[in-house]
Amino acid sequence: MEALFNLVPLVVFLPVLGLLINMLFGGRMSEKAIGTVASAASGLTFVVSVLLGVALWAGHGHAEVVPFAEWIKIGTLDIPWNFRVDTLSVTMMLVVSVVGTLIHIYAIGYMHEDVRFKKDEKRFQRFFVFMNLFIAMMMILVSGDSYLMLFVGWEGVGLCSFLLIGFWYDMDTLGRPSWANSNAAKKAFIVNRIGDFGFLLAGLTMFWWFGSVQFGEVFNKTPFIPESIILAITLFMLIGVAGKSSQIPLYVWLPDAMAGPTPVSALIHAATMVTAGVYLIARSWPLYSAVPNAQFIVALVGAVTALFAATIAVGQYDIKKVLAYSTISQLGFMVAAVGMGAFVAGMFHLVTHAFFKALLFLSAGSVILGLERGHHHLAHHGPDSGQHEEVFDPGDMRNMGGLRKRMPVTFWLYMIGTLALAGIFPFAGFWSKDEILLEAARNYTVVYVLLVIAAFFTAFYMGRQIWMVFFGRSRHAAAEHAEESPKIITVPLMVLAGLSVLGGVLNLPGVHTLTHWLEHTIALAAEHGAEVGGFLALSWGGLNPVVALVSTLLALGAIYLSWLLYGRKPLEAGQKDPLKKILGPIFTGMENKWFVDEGYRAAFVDRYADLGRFLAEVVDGRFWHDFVHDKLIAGTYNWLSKIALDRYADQKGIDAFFNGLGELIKRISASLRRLQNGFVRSYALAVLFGVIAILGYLLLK
Amino acid sequence: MDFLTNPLNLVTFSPLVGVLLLLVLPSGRKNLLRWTALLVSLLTFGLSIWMLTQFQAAEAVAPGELHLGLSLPWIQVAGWNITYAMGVDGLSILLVLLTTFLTPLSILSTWTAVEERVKDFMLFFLLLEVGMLGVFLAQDLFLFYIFWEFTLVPMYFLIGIWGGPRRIYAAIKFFLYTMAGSILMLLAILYIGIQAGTFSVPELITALPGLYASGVIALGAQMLLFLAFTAAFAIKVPMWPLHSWLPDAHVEAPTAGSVILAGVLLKMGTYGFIRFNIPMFPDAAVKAAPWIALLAVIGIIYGAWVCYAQKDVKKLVAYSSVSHLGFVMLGLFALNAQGMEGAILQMINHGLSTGALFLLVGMIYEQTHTREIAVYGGLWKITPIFGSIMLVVSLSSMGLPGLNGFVGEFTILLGAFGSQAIGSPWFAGVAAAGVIMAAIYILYMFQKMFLGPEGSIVEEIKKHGHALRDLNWREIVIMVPLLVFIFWIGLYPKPFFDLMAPAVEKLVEALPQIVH
Amino acid sequence: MDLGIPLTHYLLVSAILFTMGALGVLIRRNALIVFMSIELMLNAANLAFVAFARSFEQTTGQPVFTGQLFVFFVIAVAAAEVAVGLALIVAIFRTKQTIDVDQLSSMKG
Amino acid sequence: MDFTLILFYVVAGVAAATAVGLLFSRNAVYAALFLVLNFACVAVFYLLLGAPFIAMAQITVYAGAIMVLFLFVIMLLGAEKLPRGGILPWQRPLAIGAAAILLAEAGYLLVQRVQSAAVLPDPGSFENSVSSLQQMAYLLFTDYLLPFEVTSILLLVAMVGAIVLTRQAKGAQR
Amino acid sequence: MMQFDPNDLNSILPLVVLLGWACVLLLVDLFIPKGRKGWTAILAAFGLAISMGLTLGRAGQIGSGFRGMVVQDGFSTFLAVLILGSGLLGIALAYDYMRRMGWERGEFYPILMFSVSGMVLMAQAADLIVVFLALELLSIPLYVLAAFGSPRPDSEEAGLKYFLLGAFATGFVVYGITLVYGATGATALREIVDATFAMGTPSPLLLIGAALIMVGFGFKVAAVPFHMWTPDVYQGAPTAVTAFMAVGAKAAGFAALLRVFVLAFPLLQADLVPVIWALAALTMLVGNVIAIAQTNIKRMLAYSSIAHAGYILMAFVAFGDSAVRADAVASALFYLLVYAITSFGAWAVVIALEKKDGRGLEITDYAGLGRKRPALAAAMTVFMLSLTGMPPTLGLIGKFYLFRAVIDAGQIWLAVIGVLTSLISAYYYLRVVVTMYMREGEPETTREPWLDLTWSLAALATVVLSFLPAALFAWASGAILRLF
Repeated sequence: MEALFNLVPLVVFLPVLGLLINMLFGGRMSEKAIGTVASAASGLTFVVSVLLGVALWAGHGHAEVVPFAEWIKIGTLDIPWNFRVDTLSVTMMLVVSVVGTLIHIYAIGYMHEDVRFKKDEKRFQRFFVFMNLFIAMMMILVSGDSYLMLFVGWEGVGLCSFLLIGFWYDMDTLGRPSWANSNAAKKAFIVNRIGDFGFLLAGLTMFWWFGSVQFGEVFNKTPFIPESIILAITLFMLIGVAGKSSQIPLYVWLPDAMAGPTPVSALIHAATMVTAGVYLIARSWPLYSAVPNAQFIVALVGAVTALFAATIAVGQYDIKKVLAYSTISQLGFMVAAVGMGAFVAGMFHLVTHAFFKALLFLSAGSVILGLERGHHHLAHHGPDSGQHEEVFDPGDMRNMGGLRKRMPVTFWLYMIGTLALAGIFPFAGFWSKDEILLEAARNYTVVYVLLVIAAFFTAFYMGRQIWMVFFGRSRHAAAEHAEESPKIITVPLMVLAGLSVLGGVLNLPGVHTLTHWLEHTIALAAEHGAEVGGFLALSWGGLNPVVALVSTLLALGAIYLSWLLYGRKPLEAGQKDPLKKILGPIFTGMENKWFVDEGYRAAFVDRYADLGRFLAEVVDGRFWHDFVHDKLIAGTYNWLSKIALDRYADQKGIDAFFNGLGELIKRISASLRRLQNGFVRSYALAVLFGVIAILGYLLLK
Repeated sequence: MDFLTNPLNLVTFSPLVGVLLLLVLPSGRKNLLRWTALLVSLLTFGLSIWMLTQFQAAEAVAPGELHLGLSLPWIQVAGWNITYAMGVDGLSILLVLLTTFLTPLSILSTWTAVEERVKDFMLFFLLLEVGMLGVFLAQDLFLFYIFWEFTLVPMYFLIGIWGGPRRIYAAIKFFLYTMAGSILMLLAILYIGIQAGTFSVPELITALPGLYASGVIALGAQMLLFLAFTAAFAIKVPMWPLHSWLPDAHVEAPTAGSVILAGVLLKMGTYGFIRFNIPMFPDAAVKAAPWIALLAVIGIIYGAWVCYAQKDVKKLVAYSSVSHLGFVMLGLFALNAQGMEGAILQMINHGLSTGALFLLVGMIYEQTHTREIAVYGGLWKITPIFGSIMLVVSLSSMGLPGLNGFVGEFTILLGAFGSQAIGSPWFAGVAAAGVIMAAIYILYMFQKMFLGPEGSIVEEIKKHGHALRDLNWREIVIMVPLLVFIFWIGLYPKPFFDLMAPAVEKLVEALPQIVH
Repeated sequence: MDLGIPLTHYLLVSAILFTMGALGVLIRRNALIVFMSIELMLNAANLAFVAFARSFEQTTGQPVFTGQLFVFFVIAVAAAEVAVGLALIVAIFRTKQTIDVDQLSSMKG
Repeated sequence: MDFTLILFYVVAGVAAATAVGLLFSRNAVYAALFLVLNFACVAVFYLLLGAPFIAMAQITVYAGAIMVLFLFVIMLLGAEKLPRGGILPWQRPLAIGAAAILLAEAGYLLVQRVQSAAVLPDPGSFENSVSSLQQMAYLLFTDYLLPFEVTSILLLVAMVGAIVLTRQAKGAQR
Repeated sequence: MMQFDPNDLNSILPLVVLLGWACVLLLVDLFIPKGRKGWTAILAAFGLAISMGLTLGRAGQIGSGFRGMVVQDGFSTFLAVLILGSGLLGIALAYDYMRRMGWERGEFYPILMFSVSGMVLMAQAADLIVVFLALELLSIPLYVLAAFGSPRPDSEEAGLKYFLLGAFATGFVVYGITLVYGATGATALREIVDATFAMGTPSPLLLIGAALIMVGFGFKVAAVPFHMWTPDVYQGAPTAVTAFMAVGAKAAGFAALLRVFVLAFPLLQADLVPVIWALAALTMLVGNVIAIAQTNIKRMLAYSSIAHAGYILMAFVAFGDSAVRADAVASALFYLLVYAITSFGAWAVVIALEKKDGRGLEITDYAGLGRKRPALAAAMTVFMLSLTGMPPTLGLIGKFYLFRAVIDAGQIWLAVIGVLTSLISAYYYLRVVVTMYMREGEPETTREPWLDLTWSLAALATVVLSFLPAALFAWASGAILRLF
């Protein structure tokens, strides 16, 4: 069993192998073959992960570090590339590989159509190369034994995110030639880099105080390090978390990231990469546990993000945008959880969220494809309607409606996902979200309140989405002709739906499989089962009926409310959102994401560009280059030479030169000019001047 | 005979074989000339690999020392004590290899780019290689200065004859700026020579502490000497605010010139710091460290910021050098093993990445004859290989983990963050923001040229009856070795660190302890 | 004897003549007169030399010939200079029809 | 007042006056004549200084030969007068100023710094014209042989040079 | 009584041969038909070569002659070789050039030889009277040579300007000698130095006298502010003469300055250092700065020549410091040698491009030379680099030696000015290179055997010797000044 641990490098190298095969030979392979290779690479990774899990299970969760290679070694700095196999990392590996594999399979079908709609079939190959690369990077992230290896993966997934958001880099989401997608990709990368900057600072501080960035050594030394340093490190890390897990104030890239193909949104921007921040905090639990102040800040950031993003989600029309803000919101839940020290709850939600959010996204993708097909159909068969000629946005919920009948499978899958997300018993989301709310209720009331409101909004916007997409009448011809997706798309969805339904089993109250599993890594995990006073005393094995009831009721209430607004009287084509009438400007704010992007643009982005231009044109160009160099240095050269020349002879030059310098100087120069114009007598005079100067000096000295 | 069989001499002067051959070859046979130059430069590269094996053998016996050296009396009259001293150690071996590595690639890149006066071009190029190798191998200040100044001449011609529209301005500016620094160094060299009675660097390093201790050279004089050397090297690097010559020179230089300029010539400046300034004036170096770090950090931020506003892609790459070299300087003056080793590695990295960037820019320029970023766009679709290579190189330049740039930058930041000499983590903290800014300008460049809809240049080219083509085999052959090293250093930098580690550690140990 | 002429007097006269000669070079435009002024300068120097020599005769109490010999050489040199100088002036006059030195300013800068 | 002293002052006055005359005479011929007079005055000084040989040389070579040559050239070229008004109006005042400073410096040097109390002996002392001339001739061929020979070469060169220059000019006219 | 001392003749044997040869050549020339004056040149060259051979053959000898009026020492030997060499090169340059320009006259060569002998005499002179006569002996032929381009007005103007100003400067030298005599009662350097040591503190007369002598030689070497004749004369004179003048007259001027001041006036060091300092600094600055503005190559080289005089003057600052002056003198001599080789080469290139009537002398006329005559342009590049002080040329080595002497003498700021002005100089030297290689043009050039030999040898020497300067260093440092 021990020998199985040595398989761990395969989690990285299998996807790498897959991407190499696809990159080098993909050009001559069929789409099916490419997809199969990529999926197989991912699937084998899953198998390896399972084997690792089995090995851990057999070894009673005893963590293992598998040395792999030396990387950077200078003086006291020694950063090897070691793999860490413990319950936490294997959990992540399993999540990544299982969701990843399913999405790979799904993508074979999805991308087959997508590349045809976008008219660039060659990119199919590229997609799977990038996807495998992503799996590899994500695996590096979760399997590394040091903060630096984690950082390598951290940046690597950022790169993949960039590549995949910008997958259709030469167009916008509607396929028109545009900078939009590439802008989104760039934005994602840069914002992530801001986070990375924080991570980097954390790493630097850590090295000089802990003398290492290996997890084991860092955690062992934690008790001996001043609290202020740990606070600094944890807060720097929080910047990184905010970037990667899309928390306030760095969440702005994630909605834009929806520019990527839907499988990408599902895999990277919902299920896996964005949860890396949660993983980081969970991984760093000894550090965070040592500084309660940092914990509170983290929890607060998470909670505020959860609510803030949820409000925005309410005002979105794009099916994926709603899910994107929902993701931000759910990440807020997770971050709040790990911030509070409820590491297991956070991880639990991470896992369930991966299932149901992937499900939602992929279903949304299916919906979009359905509409595309419908639109495509119109273009070829519908001579009656001119509608298809205008720009058609297959992701806009205002173009949908009544899809329940056209796409029944997708509808049911979507429903499962929605219920899981809304936290309805007994779907997976219920269990995990409830655990978080319970922890919040125990620790910070303010966090609890924020999260509960967020949960209410969550149910509401999901309800709104269901009514708008699947119920009522079609608001667009394309929706009328929408077609159900093929098996290759729906089968993985069914698997995910199954997981979304049953995910709660992982950590049922009283059983706490996940808690015990993670306990081997996160020693504090069990402590959070402790009892506290008040109504919370009713808790039974991690379930508090009051908390559960409150959240369930709120969720149901929200869904009912959404039915009132959207389901009872379905939206008509061109009709304004009913909330707009009720909420007025508040809804405008929600619609426009509270103008955060605009604010950032005005406050930072444009200023950065302005300052850059200023530095380049004024400081570097006009000052350093033109003034200091050309004027001061070169100009003095020329000036000196001109003066020297003019003094002796060049009468035209001197005029030209002195024209700008005013009458006085001009007159003086004119007299000087007449005096010293290079005649032999003037030369002699110069000699004499030299003589009297020397004599004068020698005599008077 | 020693002189002729010494590996260092063989490496340094082997390009002269090409010079002689070129002189006798007819100037009309352009391909013959190109092949001659290429083969000779490959010969030099081969010799340098052979030298590397010998170096490693010697290093196994005496780690951290100068190896393969020879020291022959040269001018030993009239009170002069000048030796012809060469030697290689961990500080220089990588730079020597970088030089011999980049030269053939650059020559190969001129195959179609240089059609005019091919013979002269190749002549100057090989002469330049001699000069650069000499700079890295000379162990006598006099000899070093000769090589140092000599490199100016061929580079000046390369820019001035084969450069862009403002080539003369740029060439003269390049020459004068660099010379301005080096003449002050000349005085310092002479002063040291007079005081210590020798110009041999190893001897000076052992002799100078005694002179400092006995007060023959006071601390103030040491500071001045340090500053004089700094003037020469800082201009070459170039450190902010002495960088004004760089964009001009880079923009106007022909591609191969830019590659060598960025790849090797700038490194002569940073190399000078580590070879001369730090070991010869340790007290001054320690005192100056925070100030140099400050300038370095300003350079990092400033360079990156200015990059973002560039409209000319070559200029952008040029300014990125200011930023990158800022990292190198920061690492060097961290004066600890991490910083310095990172800095040396980063010198190599910059040579590879920026060299590759210039090569790539040159390859597209050859087709489009414009460097204006705005006219490009969507190239990745039209030229996928080109775009992909560009992406990798760009990512390397912005320090993505797994590629070479990260290893250097990270170790530099790490060294600088905890440096006793710099004294404050703030420098490294601010410099780390350069990581964000690098992403901003690199992605800006990559996006505007390779992503997005097709740029106007595509139409423009079509109008002239051409089409943009992807890289041809020759160009791919140029890029592949660079990519290999970009990945190699990124994934497994150990061999590179191993080469320099003993020498750097020796250097660090010799520095005075800093007491705050 | 006691009432002889002080050395300083000669030196002053010499200085005056020298200055006048120098001034002549500076203010006269006629090449010939400029030339004459130079001769005046040489003369002034000669005068001072002889005066110095005389003063040494007095201190040493025996004849000192250096003065006269030096002046002799200077006169010979002056003669040589005059030969060449006048030839130059004549040559120039033949080409330019002037001996105004201010007309000789085609080269400058 | 001693006779020689009076003579000195008178001659000195004449010498200065003729020098000024040289400076300001409009006509080159006058200038030459002023210079001749000046040379004569200097010759008198030489006599006063007990240097009769050089006084004679002064008269014959300088005043006699050289100045005649000057006059000859002036006449030959017909260049007695130059038109008034120079191109260099500032030259003159500056030159005069500079000359005044030079003179002041000389005066300061002689009067303030040297402060020589030496009074030169009468012309008669140490003088023995015949033997002195003999001695000088002897010196010329012994101690001063080299300068003497060089002088002869110098005169030869000057002669050749003068011929080259003027003959060439003639050639040009042809 | 009158007895012939063979030692006297021995001490100036090369000079005697030279003078005798020149006198004979004057006569021989009469029988050489017009149009075949090349024979005169060759004969003159023979004379110079023999004299040089004698000088080299007697290189180790030291001694004095003519009652100490001349000396023969390492210093004089070095300079004599240098001067004779420049005479030879001057003939090589003039050989075809004078005919091409229509100025070929047999007398040219004897006159040039006379000037050379004046310079050689200067190098040996140990008595102020001899110094004065040597000065005249070298100058008067130069006046004639400068005007040798008559009836071209430029050349005549050059001749007259040089003559008038030269005579004017001579006036100061004579007065200076007078004052020195007045202060010490002697004209022989040996006696002067004895007298000054006896005096203790130098008298003001001596000081002023020395200063005036310095003015006179400052004029000869073209130190600012006594330099103003230089560009005009260099421009107007036939280029071959200019080349000879630039090197020979400078060498002779420095020979006199160094010998007289080092041997006779060491005690004036403290007083004169600021003066020389200022002269050197001004010379370097003015020379280099004005050179930037030049468009005529001859004027540009003239200002460059002024600037180089300034560099050599830097070494002169240490003339009285017994600890370093030997080195300073050696570095000055070495620099002179470097300058001679380089500058002759550069002037040879100028001659190769010069046309009748002064055409072909603008720097713009050099456009395209790099393409048309690669070797010639390469040689010119070498010279320009050498004048700038860049490797791989002797110029750099010369600066190395010179600046070391200056720093050794403690004049660091002067050295700083020196290097900074050499930076300025790079600008105008580079412009020539820029024009040759980076601008398009169709320059007309001349190929003449001696000319081509001159620039190619000079270029070769400039490069090759820069790698092997040890022998030259040794020679220069062996050129010790001696007092007898």
